[in-house]
Amino acid sequence: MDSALIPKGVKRCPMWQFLLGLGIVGAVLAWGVYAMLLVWFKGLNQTNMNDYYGFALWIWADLAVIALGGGAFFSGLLKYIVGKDELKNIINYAVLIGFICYSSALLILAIDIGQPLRGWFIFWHANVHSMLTEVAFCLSCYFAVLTIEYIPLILENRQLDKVPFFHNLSHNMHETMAVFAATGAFLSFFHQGSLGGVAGVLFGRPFAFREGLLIWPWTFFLFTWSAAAYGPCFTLLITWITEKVARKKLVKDNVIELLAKISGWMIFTYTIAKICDTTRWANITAPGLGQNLADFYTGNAFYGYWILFAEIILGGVVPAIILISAPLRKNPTWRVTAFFLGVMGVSLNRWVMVLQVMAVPIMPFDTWALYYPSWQEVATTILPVAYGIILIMISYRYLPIFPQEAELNPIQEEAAMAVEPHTESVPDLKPANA
Amino acid sequence: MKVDRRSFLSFVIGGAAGTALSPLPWKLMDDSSIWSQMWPWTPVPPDGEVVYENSTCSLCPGGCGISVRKVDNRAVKIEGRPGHPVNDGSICILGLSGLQMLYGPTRIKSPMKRIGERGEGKWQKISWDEAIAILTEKLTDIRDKGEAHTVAAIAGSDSGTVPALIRRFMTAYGSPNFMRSPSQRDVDELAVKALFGGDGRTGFDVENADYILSFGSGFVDGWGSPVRMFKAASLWKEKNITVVQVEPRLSNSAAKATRWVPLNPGTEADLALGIAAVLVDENMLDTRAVSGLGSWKNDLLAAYATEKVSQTTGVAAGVIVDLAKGFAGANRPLALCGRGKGLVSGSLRETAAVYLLNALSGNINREGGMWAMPEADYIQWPDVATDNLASAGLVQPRLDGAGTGKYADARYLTNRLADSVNGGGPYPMQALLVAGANPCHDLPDTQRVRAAFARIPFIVSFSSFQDETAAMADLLMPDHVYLERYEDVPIGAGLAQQMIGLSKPVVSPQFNTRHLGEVLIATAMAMGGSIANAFPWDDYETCLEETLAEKWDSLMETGVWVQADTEPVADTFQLAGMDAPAVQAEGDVNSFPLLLVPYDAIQLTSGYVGEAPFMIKAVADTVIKGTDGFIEVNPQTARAAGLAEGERARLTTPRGEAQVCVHLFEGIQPGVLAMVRGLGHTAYDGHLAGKGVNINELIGPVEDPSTGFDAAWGIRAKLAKA
Amino acid sequence: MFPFSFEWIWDAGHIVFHGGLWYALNIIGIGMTYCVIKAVIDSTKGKGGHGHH
Amino acid sequence: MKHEQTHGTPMKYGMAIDLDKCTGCGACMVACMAENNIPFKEDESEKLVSITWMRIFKLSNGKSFPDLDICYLPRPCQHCEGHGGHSPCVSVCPATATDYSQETGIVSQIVTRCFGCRYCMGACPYHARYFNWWDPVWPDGMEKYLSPNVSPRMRGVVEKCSFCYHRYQLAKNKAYLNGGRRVPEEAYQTACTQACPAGAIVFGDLNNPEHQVHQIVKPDPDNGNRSRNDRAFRLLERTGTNTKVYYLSSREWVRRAGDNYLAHEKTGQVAKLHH
Repeated sequence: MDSALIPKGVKRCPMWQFLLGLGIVGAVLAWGVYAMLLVWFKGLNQTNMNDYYGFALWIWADLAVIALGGGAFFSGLLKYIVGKDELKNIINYAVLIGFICYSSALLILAIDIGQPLRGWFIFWHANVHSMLTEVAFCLSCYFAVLTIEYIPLILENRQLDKVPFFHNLSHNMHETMAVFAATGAFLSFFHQGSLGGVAGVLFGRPFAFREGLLIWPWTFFLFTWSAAAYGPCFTLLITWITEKVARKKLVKDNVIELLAKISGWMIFTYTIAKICDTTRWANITAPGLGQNLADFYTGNAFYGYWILFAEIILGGVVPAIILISAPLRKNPTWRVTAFFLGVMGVSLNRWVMVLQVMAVPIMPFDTWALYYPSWQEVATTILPVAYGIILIMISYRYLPIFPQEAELNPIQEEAAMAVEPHTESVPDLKPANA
Repeated sequence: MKVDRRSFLSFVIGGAAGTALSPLPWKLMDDSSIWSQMWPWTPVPPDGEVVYENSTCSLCPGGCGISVRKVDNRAVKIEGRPGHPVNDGSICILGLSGLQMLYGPTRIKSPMKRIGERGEGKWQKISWDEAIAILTEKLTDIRDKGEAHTVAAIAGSDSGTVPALIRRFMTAYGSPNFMRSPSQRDVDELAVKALFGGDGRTGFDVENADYILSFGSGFVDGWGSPVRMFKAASLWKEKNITVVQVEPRLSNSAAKATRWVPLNPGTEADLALGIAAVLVDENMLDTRAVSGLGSWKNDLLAAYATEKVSQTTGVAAGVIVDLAKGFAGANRPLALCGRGKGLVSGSLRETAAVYLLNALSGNINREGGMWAMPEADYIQWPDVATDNLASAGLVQPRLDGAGTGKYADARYLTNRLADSVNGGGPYPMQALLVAGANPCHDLPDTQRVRAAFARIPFIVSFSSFQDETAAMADLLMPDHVYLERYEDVPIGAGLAQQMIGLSKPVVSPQFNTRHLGEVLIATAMAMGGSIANAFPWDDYETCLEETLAEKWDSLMETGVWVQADTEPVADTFQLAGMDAPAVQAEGDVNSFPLLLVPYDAIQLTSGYVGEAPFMIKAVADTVIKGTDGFIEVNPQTARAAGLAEGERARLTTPRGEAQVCVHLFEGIQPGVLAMVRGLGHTAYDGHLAGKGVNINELIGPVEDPSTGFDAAWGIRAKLAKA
Repeated sequence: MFPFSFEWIWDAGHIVFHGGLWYALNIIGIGMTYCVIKAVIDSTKGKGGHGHH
Repeated sequence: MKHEQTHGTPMKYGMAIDLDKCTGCGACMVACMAENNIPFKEDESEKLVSITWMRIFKLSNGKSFPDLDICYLPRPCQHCEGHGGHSPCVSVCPATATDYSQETGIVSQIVTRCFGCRYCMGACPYHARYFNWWDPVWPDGMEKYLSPNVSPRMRGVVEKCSFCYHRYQLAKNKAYLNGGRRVPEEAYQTACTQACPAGAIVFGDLNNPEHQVHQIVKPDPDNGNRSRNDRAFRLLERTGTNTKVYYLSSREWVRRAGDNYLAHEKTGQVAKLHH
């Protein structure tokens, strides 16, 4: 039915299967959209946020998707600037995941602010001292870069590519991609860092506050670093999931292992830096403000020392060791475990830097404030996930995302020709594979 | 024209680019942000000429001067009036909330008659003429049957021209049953009569005292004239004088005191007499003003030996001696009594014992001491010439029994009203007029009060608000609120001076309400005869102006009139009232192992008006959360009952039971529970109704055998997991 | 964002921040303009389309 | 943090709140609500979504009966100066909707420019900032008492105590009309100060030695504006927020409750201020 749009040399699931999958995810999306409209029309009273939790689930989701989307800028940096050419086989997918992550982040921000119609004041009346201003500018600019990186991929669709202008545009954009990638890396460095700075500059909150370099607190650098380290983990994890769903190999192991190894070393160095930072904070910064670790990790029902362990050891040291060690890295089970732990670790870090910051009492006579999200918050947070899946489904079906797919999954031309009309009438009992 | 794919795409892309580059999106973006800055549903208060109007607040007996800021004809803010002798520019939380009452949706906006079942809330708006006609007809009917005495009236106060008009109306009509909401004023007046031999009240020169011994008086919880007391408490801090607060619970007053002496609830009189005994024993007294002490000394020493008092009160013997020495050692010591805000009539024994301490320290009618103030006497109206029907009614006994037999000394025993109506009285009540009072919420044992109200065939409420009593009425004749009317406000409330404040209409009446004074005059006119003759004024304002006579001009100008020199009731203190038995808490210790005591909070009103939304907003979440009301429990007691902070529990007393939430509080003795007074409204709107528990549902009046007054300070209780 | 906004001041913070911002914006803008113009020129020259690379 | 045109020495409005006198009665809270058109809902017992520019905290010494002691602490916006006007909230607001005035030392909040990101709320350790989670709705008729001096805020923006800035503007206009250059002490007082029945709040210019607040606080500019009064302390002084609301208490446990201390540290003895 849509075979004319499907890239040459690859096989895709039948249309009905595709639509069924789209329908299921679309239902989740609709639920999220309903919650989003509730929030927009009725206001933020639809959430469980309060005056102690001005930042909550959404900001965590924002920070987390931006960290996880860091795979795009970092693989771009590695491919276009450092010159790791093998990565061209995964860069498309990294860009797509990045695009999804960043567009999701912008959408969540648009839901999160109390006056979305005035959201553009952040640009118009920019306060250059605010980390959030820096985030907003760099985020939007980098989103533009990601769009620029994603456009050629769209233009490579079999039909669009037939249009000479689109073909040339795509070609030219590929040619200049290094410039965009460099700009993207520059912008990413700042907005990832600024997101770290968001918590680090809160000098009224000893739990979040960090000293630093010039105007940037240490969290600035830690966030950039961790995004570069864990972003590829997420790209690889999603690639692995896609392969499982598509039931075929899409990227060659050497590419996966290269990126996994780089990610491993990045996580390793990041974790050392994070341990240094935590040690300094626990022994110098916080005590200088009259607080110690017990003030932050005891006296409440949820936040205990376990969270430090889970973030730094389980989410840092363990995946770093797995990915650095060649035998473990080459073992798919271990490797995927490491990806999963890494993603968990960085997400937990973002959680701590948003939610725990809000939870810890600061004035000695204040109390811990715990929070759980409302269904509207949960739905609007799942909304981007559904949107991401849909975008991946469509992109995978119609765009040549994985350059190695055809080579890894050769199909006989005649068989394909014979099968295609057939599948339209006979129900395929196999599960959906796209 | 053939549209091919290429030209279509060009059209779409070109169109999008063109729109984006045109000013349109930018203009829309800007417009939407401007629109979001002035949403039509967010009110924009109109500007106008600003003026300040001076008046007097009568929301509590405090009598503060207020200055109301107006923008054109809207009152926008109430502030304290600078230079006023009571509050000098300061104001309390209740006074500040007045405009929410003035403009609030729970005002009764017109006279109304009941058309549904009683309490059902179905009303029909009627005209004032019709309302007065209904009232006149009903009252005439009863009177013509020779049953004028079966009509009763309850007012919030008995001083000032409006209560005097009600009383005069009752007299001319022929009923002895004028009543006043109970308060510590009851026992205070009785004590002044018993101890000083004349009619009056006490006044306390708190500003000039240099040692304060307070027996549970909430000097920063709304006792006396609240703002004046707040100021005094700060003055005490500045002068660094010793303030001792004796009470079972760490109230805000206890926390402000230099020293908090917790004692067993209800044993204040014992402690006061124990201290008196130490003073006598150690001869640390000034007996000049006390008569009859000689023979009584030995009885006192025998009955109140320090060790014994220590056992009764739970206060260490050393502390009792300490307090006695501190009190005697000060130049101008002053002892205060009346628990919390003084909302309960109280025990004569306790009051007399505390006043005795003042007498023994020689501070009667002295600077920094306790004054026996005479009653204000500016209302000099000719006596009512009663006709036969009235005279016959007036000689009947009162429904509450006050003034006769064993209650000879009591003026009003409003606490006995419910029992009287429920069958214990000399005759049934046929009609009740209620003004400035909300007995269906404020009287103890509310269930019984409501049962009594259900039996009264005809009830008229003059309330400005849809309160619990108005809900039980048959006829609503809403009064103006204080910001809409003229009224004299005689200020008692523990002041050591005679003062009258003037309330002036700050804004014109917001609804179809009418001044109670006017309604009384109009009704009297309609009833005619001797009743009409008793009201020789054209309207209330004339009555007020004539009554205040030479004070009128200065009151109009300054808003307050202060009597230069007041002759005290008497200078000699006669011993009396202290041999009465102690008032015990109701209930059996075995079934009810705990004690429940009410406490007063300044964030809640002390009178008949319901709390404004602002006040409820200032109440802590450990007092009300959602609609749950809290009780304070010592953690030890809570642990024994298996209860944790915030947990729901069932609180049972001999009078009732309620679901409450537990708030752990180390400021209360184990075994004692405390609950704030004033919550649990069933009337008013969602900003107030249903929040917390009305402690009056759990507590009943306990009669002081020597006076008949309600002297309940608590009730036995039990607490279990809900 | 622009010097005519009333909160704008000519201090180091504004210059560095907005300098960086406008620099990045310009690169993106110029880069894209270049790509589009070149694509238009290439297309008029008859390059691109089916099978070409 | 824009430097405005100022005549003469800049003012630094601040407060001294005597906790020995404060009774926790709530008059300041309600005076503030009435003055500043603060909305209310049917249920205001959920304090984390209840707008109270002035809020009273109840402090306890943590002891058991009968040694328990309590103290109330009214908390308006502390109008932090931070370092050179970089108060925690001003420096984080992305849209310059809150600003530190070098002329008055007042931290402003421009609600029509705020787009509700709530970063400032996260930055403020005093929880002095409140978000309008709901549209403000006054019960029928009650909108009559709204003051034209302070616009009611729309849903979705952050608001906070302004030290009754509109009163400053009125007083300033009046002073200029009368030919004076400066606003006299008594001409500009906040609603809470004016209402407080205990007289616990003293408000004025901390820079002006003639003002009572200066005489009480005796700020030490060489030591981060710390007070030279032994009874005085500031909330979380160690974080370097450099607040302009000073508290006074004769009780050490109260002064210690105003800041975080490690077990061995002495109350008020931590010399080094952060930043």
